[in-house]
Amino acid sequence: MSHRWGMVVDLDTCTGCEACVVACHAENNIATAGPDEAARGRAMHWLRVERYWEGEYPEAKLKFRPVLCQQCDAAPCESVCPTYASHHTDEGLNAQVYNRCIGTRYCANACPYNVRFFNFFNPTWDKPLNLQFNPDVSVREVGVMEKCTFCVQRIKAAEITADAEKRELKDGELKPACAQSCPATAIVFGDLNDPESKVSQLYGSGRGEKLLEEVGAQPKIVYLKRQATA
Amino acid sequence: MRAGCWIVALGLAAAVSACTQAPPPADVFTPAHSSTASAVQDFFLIRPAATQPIPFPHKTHVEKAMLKCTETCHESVVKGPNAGIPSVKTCMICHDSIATDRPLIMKITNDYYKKGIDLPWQRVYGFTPEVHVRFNHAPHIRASVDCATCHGDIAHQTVAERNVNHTMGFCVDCHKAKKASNDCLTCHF
Amino acid sequence: MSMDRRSFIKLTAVTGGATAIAACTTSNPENQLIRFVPDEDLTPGIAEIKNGVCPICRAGCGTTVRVMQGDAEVIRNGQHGVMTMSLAKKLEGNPSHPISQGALCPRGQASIQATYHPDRLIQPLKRRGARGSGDYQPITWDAAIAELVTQLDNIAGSGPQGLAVLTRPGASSRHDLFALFLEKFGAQAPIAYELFGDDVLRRASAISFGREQVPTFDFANARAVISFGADFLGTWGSPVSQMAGYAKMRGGRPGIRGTLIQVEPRMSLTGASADEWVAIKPGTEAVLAFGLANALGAKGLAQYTPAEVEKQTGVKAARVERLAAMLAEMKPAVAIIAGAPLAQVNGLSQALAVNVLNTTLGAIGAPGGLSFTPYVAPKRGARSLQTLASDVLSGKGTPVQALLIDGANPVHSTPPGWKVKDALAKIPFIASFGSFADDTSVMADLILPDHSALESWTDSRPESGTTKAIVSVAGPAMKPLHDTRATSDVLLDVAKKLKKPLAGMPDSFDAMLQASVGGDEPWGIATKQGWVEVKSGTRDSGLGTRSGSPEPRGASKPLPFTAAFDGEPGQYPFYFLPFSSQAFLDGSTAHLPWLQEMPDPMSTAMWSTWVEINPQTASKLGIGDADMVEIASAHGSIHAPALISPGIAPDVIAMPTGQGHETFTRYASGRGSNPVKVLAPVVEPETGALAWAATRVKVTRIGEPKGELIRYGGALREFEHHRG
Amino acid sequence: MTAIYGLFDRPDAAQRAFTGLKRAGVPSADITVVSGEPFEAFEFSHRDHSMILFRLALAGGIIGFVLAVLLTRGTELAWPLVTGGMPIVAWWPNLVIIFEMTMLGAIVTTVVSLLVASKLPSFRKDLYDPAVSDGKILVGVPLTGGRSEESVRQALAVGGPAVVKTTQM
Amino acid sequence: MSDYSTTLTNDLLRPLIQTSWRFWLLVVLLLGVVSLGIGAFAYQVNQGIGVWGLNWPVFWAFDITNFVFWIGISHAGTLISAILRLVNAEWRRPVTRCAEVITVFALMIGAMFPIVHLGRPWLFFWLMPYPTERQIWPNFRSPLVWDFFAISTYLTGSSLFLFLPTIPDFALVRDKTTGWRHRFYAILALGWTGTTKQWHRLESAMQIMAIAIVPVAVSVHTIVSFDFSMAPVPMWHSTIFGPYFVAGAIFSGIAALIIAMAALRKFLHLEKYLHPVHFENLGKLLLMMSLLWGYFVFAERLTTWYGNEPSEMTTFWQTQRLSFAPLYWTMVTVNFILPVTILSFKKLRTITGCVIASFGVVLGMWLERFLIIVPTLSHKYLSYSWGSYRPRTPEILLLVATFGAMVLFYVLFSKLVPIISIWEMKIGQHPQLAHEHQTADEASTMWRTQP
Repeated sequence: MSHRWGMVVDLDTCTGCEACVVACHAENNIATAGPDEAARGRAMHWLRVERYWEGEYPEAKLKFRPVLCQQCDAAPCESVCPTYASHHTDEGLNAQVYNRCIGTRYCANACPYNVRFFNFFNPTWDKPLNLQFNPDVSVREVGVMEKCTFCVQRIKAAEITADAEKRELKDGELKPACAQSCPATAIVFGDLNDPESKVSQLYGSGRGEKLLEEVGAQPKIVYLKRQATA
Repeated sequence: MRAGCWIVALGLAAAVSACTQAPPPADVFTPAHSSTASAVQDFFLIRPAATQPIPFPHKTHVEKAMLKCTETCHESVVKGPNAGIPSVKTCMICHDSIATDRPLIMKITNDYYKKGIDLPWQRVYGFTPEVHVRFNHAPHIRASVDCATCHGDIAHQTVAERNVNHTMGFCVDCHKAKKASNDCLTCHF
Repeated sequence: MSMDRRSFIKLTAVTGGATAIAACTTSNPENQLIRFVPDEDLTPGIAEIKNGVCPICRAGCGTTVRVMQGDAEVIRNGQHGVMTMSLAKKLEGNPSHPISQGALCPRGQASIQATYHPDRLIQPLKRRGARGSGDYQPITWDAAIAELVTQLDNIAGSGPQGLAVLTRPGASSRHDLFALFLEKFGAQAPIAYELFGDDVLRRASAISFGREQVPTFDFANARAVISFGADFLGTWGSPVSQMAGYAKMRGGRPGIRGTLIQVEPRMSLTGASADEWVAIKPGTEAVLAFGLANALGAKGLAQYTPAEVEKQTGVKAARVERLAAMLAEMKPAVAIIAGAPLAQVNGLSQALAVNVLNTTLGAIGAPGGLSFTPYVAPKRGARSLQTLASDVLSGKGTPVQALLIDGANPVHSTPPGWKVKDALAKIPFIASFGSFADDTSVMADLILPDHSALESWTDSRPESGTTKAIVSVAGPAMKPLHDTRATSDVLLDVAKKLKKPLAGMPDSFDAMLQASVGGDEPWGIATKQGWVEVKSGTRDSGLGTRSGSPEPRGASKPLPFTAAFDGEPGQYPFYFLPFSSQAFLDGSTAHLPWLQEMPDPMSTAMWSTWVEINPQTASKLGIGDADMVEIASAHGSIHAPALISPGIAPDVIAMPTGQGHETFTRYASGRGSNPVKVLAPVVEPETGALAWAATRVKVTRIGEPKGELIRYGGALREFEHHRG
Repeated sequence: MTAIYGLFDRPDAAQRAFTGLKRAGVPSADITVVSGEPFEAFEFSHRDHSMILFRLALAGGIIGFVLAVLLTRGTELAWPLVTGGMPIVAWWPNLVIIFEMTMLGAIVTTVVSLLVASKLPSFRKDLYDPAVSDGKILVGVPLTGGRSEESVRQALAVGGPAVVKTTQM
Repeated sequence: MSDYSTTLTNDLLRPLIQTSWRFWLLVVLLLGVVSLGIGAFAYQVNQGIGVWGLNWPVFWAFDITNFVFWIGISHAGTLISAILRLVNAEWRRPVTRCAEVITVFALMIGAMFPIVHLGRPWLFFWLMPYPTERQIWPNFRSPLVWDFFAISTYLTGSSLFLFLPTIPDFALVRDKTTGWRHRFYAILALGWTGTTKQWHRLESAMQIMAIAIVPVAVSVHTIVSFDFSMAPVPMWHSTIFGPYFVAGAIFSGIAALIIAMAALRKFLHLEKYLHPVHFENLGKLLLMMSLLWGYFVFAERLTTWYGNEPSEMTTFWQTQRLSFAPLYWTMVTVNFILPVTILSFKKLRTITGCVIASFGVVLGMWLERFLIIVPTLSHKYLSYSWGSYRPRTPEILLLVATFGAMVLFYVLFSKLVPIISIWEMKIGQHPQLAHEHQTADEASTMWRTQP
């Protein structure tokens, strides 16, 4: 059975602690821009926790929303890419093929969620920080786009293992770094083609809403609304 | 022909900075090329041939010693992504008793093993970083792809040479033939 | 017909340019260094999962370490070369661990960078230049240890009381070893200092429940939680286990969703997740607690009527009643107090008041309430850091001849009034075991750098966050990268080498660890799963004899019930509220680049500090967004960019701790400013803990934004319809 | 082979010479008229009216169209990759390419056929005189088919006063 | 030969033969400017485009603005001259060539930017369809690939459209010159003699080209507008963009043409051929386009405002009232208020007047493209991800260099090629035909009436 990877984020339990943000950096060899470049707006966070204030003191409220690549089924970033560097896989992933990317940045402009990031320079790491690199993930160079991959390296590894053991993937056996790190287990990842999977169950639950659904990109991440006081 | 002009322009722009551009500082890791010249070399797929510390005779080990590639020296090839190049320790498993009188073996033993220094083997195959290929040997072995398919007849060569040119076309054709996935994410991520 | 890239380029007639460059030959950078024979047998590309213990805070989370083969540049017997070795790649929460439960907080995730930090101290150093200059010369370990031994021998002669040890609070065999060493040496127990210590809370638990310990809260089964300033989802206590509990409280039980009420004058990360955020006048939390307890029917608190509460706290009487009603209806409910409310001169009274509320709620030892983790508390000395400093400066008592610093950084995290730096300057000999040169360890004469947590045996005895008595234990996940040595081994070595060797020291550190978990069988479990439940030598989880009551008992002198703030209200109109930064805590993780670049959840600030100001206040003072402001108290002043936030009371000025290090690696040195530097040296009288929230300040705009505040996020609110 | 030509100041003079030559029995195909600017008004220039270029352009357009269809559809099927949830062969976007290549086909064929039709580029010696660039109009005939120089000179004289030259070509 | 033709020939050949030191000075200066741009590009290739002011989320700014702007300018020549040829407007004769030249060079400059703006410019050829061992082709769904095809077609077309009618003039120059010039122009003339047959083929070819080039020109700027309107992004995803861009392109094109003609008239002393009436006519055309542009802007803005779609309104107010308002209202002034006021009055519709208006329009149209790109990108949907943009030296140098390059190309061209089509001017002197086919005698009599 072919997979269709999806994610559910529970905004009611997300505390905005940003464990997922750091976990993502650690897993995916994401470069640290440094203060100067960060000040120019070139910090790269494949996963960001958006915070929005509501109301005024003393009734002020704050809401968090982790935003990462929504792995859209009708992804605007894909059709505008002249080289197929951004395209859709049969497992529903929105692929970013670094070696095929020539850096038009068109995909980033077309993306309604601004979840794509560009290597304006060759990234640098002060040695020996580079020894922490995840060898299963490319280190991107100057001029290429990058973005959340749903930790495709973990997906591939899990599939290869399951294949070697001649079995199907089990639900929850495979988690992207963000989901794995979340102390409030607010991020659930899984196979939407498997009706039994936790993610499919939550997908169905009434609380779900998709981000900027009106844009029509058919995002694959469902956000469970924040609940009111019981 | 705009294309041509532009490459020339780029080429010259590069040429200007080729010898001038300072290599990145040693205490910093970066995917950047050490110099524009090396960048251009990679661009034109020019790769220096590997130079090995000693002329390792694959032939002898396979034919005379009857060693199996995937069992003795490259055993991790069946487990995971990398075939792995054996360290001098692996050599000494046999060679602290076998053929110890040969000059090369003595060289390995005295100049390397005893000094705690490993043999600086150079990779013969392998991809440049900018092609972003995440190749995994194990599944290919499980799909019973013969080593020779991609590495040529190394078993009967002395020093390993790049017999097969691992272009993308080479991979894609085989994947098509074997009905393996041709999705970009199969190899590039 | 098909062509590869090369022939295509030829086709487009570039050969001119190409050859021009090909003329410039390049050397193949590969294999210029010699390779050492690896001393481990590794499978390339295959990950191995090992256990670890998170070194960042006292929570003692169990971690798993993803280890893979890699090529590291190392120095082996003076030779620089490449070595194929196993390297830690990623930290995760240990799924079997009762506290981390498979997850990890951002600081824990980032702690791996400490191992690979470019500014790690990679060999023993001896001071060459003046103290604080950071001018050191490398020496061998033999020389370093010899130096330490001679110094200690001198003291042993003149008076062993002259040796002092400064550590961070915590319960682990490492702490025990230091304590043991001092005990055998004949000196006082180690001094543990931490800016955001919980001594007041412990004392309150001791007084009310007979347990000098931080309570463990059963959020998972609570229906209502009222938190007085406790940032338990962010930085306080055992965040990971508390977040796990919180998640269950919210969504773990079908049909039931627990409510969180957060009482604090500045919205913390926890406040952001709260259903009700109650802004309260700083230092009056106790009044609200008593008010609620009274409304819930506690005896002897009749004077705390809602009206009275409103008068003192600024929380509307109606709201007090509503909150009380909620707590009464939503059982089980629990109250929790920590952080700023306890960092007041009346901190202990406030904690006791909340204990009363908890008693009234029937939350003591009940499911959905609070209990105590069975655990062995580390030995605590009578002497506090403050007294040490004043003694050194005034020459009172036995003069401190030598100071050993293990991880603590008081120069950065003590108020100027304590004069810790001056005191250190007067101590004849200081040795530091830290892996980094920080504000404090640059004062050291001798630095004996420790392995990183991933390179050494580590353990931790969590004080709270679980109902079981456990020890988290882990062996080294990887071989040392540098010429460092495990501090525990150094101590044991020194103990042997002393002129009068210390008797009764364990033979080795892992032997000591093994003993601490109680024998071989638990040790087997521990080394397998990364933690083990310990039976022997721990106090039970039951409560002491005393139960909470309005009149605090057991306090040596009468406690102040109302808060007092340092600084004339007229001259210093604002309460100053430093708060523990989500990225850096008190600053001990400011050297990790990932955390520097992690956008703060609330302000989205990266690589910077900021001052949170209420919009009305800002406009009154003519302060614009990101303008530079000066925060001045009677004890000092600092500059920082203003961040205008709706989540803070108009009479409160808040600022995150963690930045403003003078010395702390290339990433943190001289970055931002340190709020502790304006704090008054006020302490909670009973415990002597620093009352870091009891200072008043004045704020003045000093200039335009000059890029000091780097923010990741754009607009403050969603769907902003600017119409000019 | 020799040719003989006269240079006239005005197109009407040239026209008269042209008529004269025809009366002298020279087939109009043999008569070359060369001028520095086109003279649509005169009969001598009506000879060469033709729609051939238009037809060729159309053909070129069709070739471009076919190539475009083959290129787009062919390459899309050669390695089917989904983008933006669109079909593998997405006709509407392809139409853009098809249109451009059709036009390119038409334009290029036009130019090519122009050059071919008007024998350009040609660097062999044609019946020509630089005086044409001074506004003179050249009317000339090759001396073939037993045509006598005299008869031609007389015929050209009909055009009125003119410089008459013989040349080798 | 009539005196008119003689003076015409001499006047137009003079620039080709006589060269003053001022010319060389100008060329050197312009080369300096251009090399600045090339240097900036080399630096960018070496360092990465981080040397520009781009950031997250503003990934396009000056680069694509320049691209759209120059492609827009290119709509001056070929399109106008083709239309004027088709309607056979007599006054076109001195105008067409200097217009077509603008097209060719503006296109060359504009077409550089899709390459210059790449993160990895050395891989630009992946935009072209060519068989590779990778067995992968361009994605024909991408507007950038459409751009590649449209621009190459348009560039080929308009270059030939410029070249064909110059062949007879090359022949003329060939005969009028000696030495290296003679040999040089002999090659360019391709051995053109001017037989009646050649003239016929040339004219029908020009007619076909004129017919073909018009739809191509329209398609080119429509496709350029698709670069934006195909993205589901506030204020980009709009059906009006096609015509809006084409109109804007012609608008800026005419302005550029007027400036170029005024310069030629002054520096090459072509007062005899470029009369005030030409500027008058072009001025009217510019006025019309200005009104049309105003109409489009009005329509676009009003629709957005009524639609009141939150994400669009964000960008909308950014340009109307907030950070980008100063630029926006400058654009409206120089694109609409200024030209309309100047050009509506016959008194002001002088050469100077037209030139002033044109400069305004050129500036305004650059701003328009900038204001389409940056405010939208910096305020796209999720307000957490909003950003800002500030240009840095390299991209400013590039912008300046493009103008330098344009002038340089133009100067060199007018030095090598008669900037006014001589033979077409001569035809202009022919008496008008009564009707198409007539007998030799009729023609002759009519010709006899000529002075």
